[in-house]
Amino acid sequence: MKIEIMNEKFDPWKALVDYKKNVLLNDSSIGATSVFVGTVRDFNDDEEIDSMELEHYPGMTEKYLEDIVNTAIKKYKIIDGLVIHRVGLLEPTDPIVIVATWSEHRDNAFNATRDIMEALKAQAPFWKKESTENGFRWVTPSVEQEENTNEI
Amino acid sequence: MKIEIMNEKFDPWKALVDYKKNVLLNDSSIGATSVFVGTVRDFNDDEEIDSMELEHYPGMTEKYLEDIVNTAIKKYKIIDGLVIHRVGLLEPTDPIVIVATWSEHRDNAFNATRDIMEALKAQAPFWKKESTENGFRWVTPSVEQEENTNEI
Amino acid sequence: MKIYVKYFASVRDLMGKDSENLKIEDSLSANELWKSLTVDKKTPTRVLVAVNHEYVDKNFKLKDGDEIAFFPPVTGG
Amino acid sequence: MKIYVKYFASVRDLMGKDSENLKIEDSLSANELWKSLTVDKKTPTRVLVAVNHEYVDKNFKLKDGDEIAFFPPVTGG
Repeated sequence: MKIEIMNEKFDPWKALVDYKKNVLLNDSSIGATSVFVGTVRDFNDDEEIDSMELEHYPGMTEKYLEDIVNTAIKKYKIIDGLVIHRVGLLEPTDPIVIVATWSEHRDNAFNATRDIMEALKAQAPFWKKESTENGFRWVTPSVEQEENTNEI
Repeated sequence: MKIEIMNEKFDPWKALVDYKKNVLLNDSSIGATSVFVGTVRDFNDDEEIDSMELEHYPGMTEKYLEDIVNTAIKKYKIIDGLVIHRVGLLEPTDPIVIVATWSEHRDNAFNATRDIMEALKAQAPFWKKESTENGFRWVTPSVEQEENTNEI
Repeated sequence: MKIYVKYFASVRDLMGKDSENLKIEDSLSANELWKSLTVDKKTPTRVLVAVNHEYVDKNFKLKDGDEIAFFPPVTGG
Repeated sequence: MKIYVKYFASVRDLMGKDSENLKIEDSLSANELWKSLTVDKKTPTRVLVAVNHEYVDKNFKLKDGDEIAFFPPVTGG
């Protein structure tokens, strides 16, 4: 498993291919690879985005990402999983996150990658601040997230 | 959109990155990329697989793949989609298929890539013949596929 | 009328050929053609049929110039 | 007892600092601490709380040496 928080712009496909080549080698039990990559769009809520600042809670973020991937590995008999997430200053078209899972059968990889993304968005402590022509604004979640979180 | 049947071994990640770079360019409306890659495993139904022969119905296969991707594009507001599928002689760890979709939001890309894979497996005329130590055997589908097909 | 018949995968093995040109009587159905072609064979339980690159119902009536294909359930991906 | 308090994102903006060491009375709850820290502020409607890198309920009782963090709903991915 690989969990990484990146401060610099990264190439998600290169990271994926390198991890597969160097860690998973030619594991011939793998039948399915499911990958999701999120990138910065230039529009959000009808406002043009110039750039975005992503912050996280060092320590807690890594812990939750590891727990999230381990949960998916157990639930779906996943062979291995990878999550890389950017922090810092991002521009439109920059990669934000890659989630990849490898499994014997396609259902498991599809479900694991999706579960990891949903759990990451609901639980992992990251926060986005968008820069628009009207200044900065903290992004608020589009969907209410009550699970595993506790509000004051 | 790109639909391709490959007779030779191919690198799905290179094909993906090349297509994104040369065709989609730096489309900054893309927020989500969902990719599935299927590879040949060395075991199926408890038998060791030495190699696999994949055949298709030239003309009909391409037509169905195009229809399947177009259906997903319309249903999920997909920006673009890519399917590459191997035919010929394959060995364990060889890529069989890559499906990729690009969209603004993650739900759409996840759903589109999954729908395309399920429809491809149910409808696209490909057939696998596995070579094991006991000789050749035609693969039969693990799940009954009644949709859009008509049996005699 | 003339039609062109294709066989794939295990159906090709069964028929011992991958294609043939046939002259048939007018408005034969796909199923009737299949029965006549396999009258002396032990046929598999599941066979799919496509005409001009489209899946069709077994009662589909053939027309002159049609390309009809018989094959087992598909196993791509 | 001593605790370490962290603030993130819009909550850091609200508090005007990213962290502080505090001495508090024994067995204060997360919610009681938050109320005492923001008594003179207009607080956002949704604030999450984590103690030692785990989400906790607002009634969680703090212990000596705890690291407690307050932050808005997360927006990664």
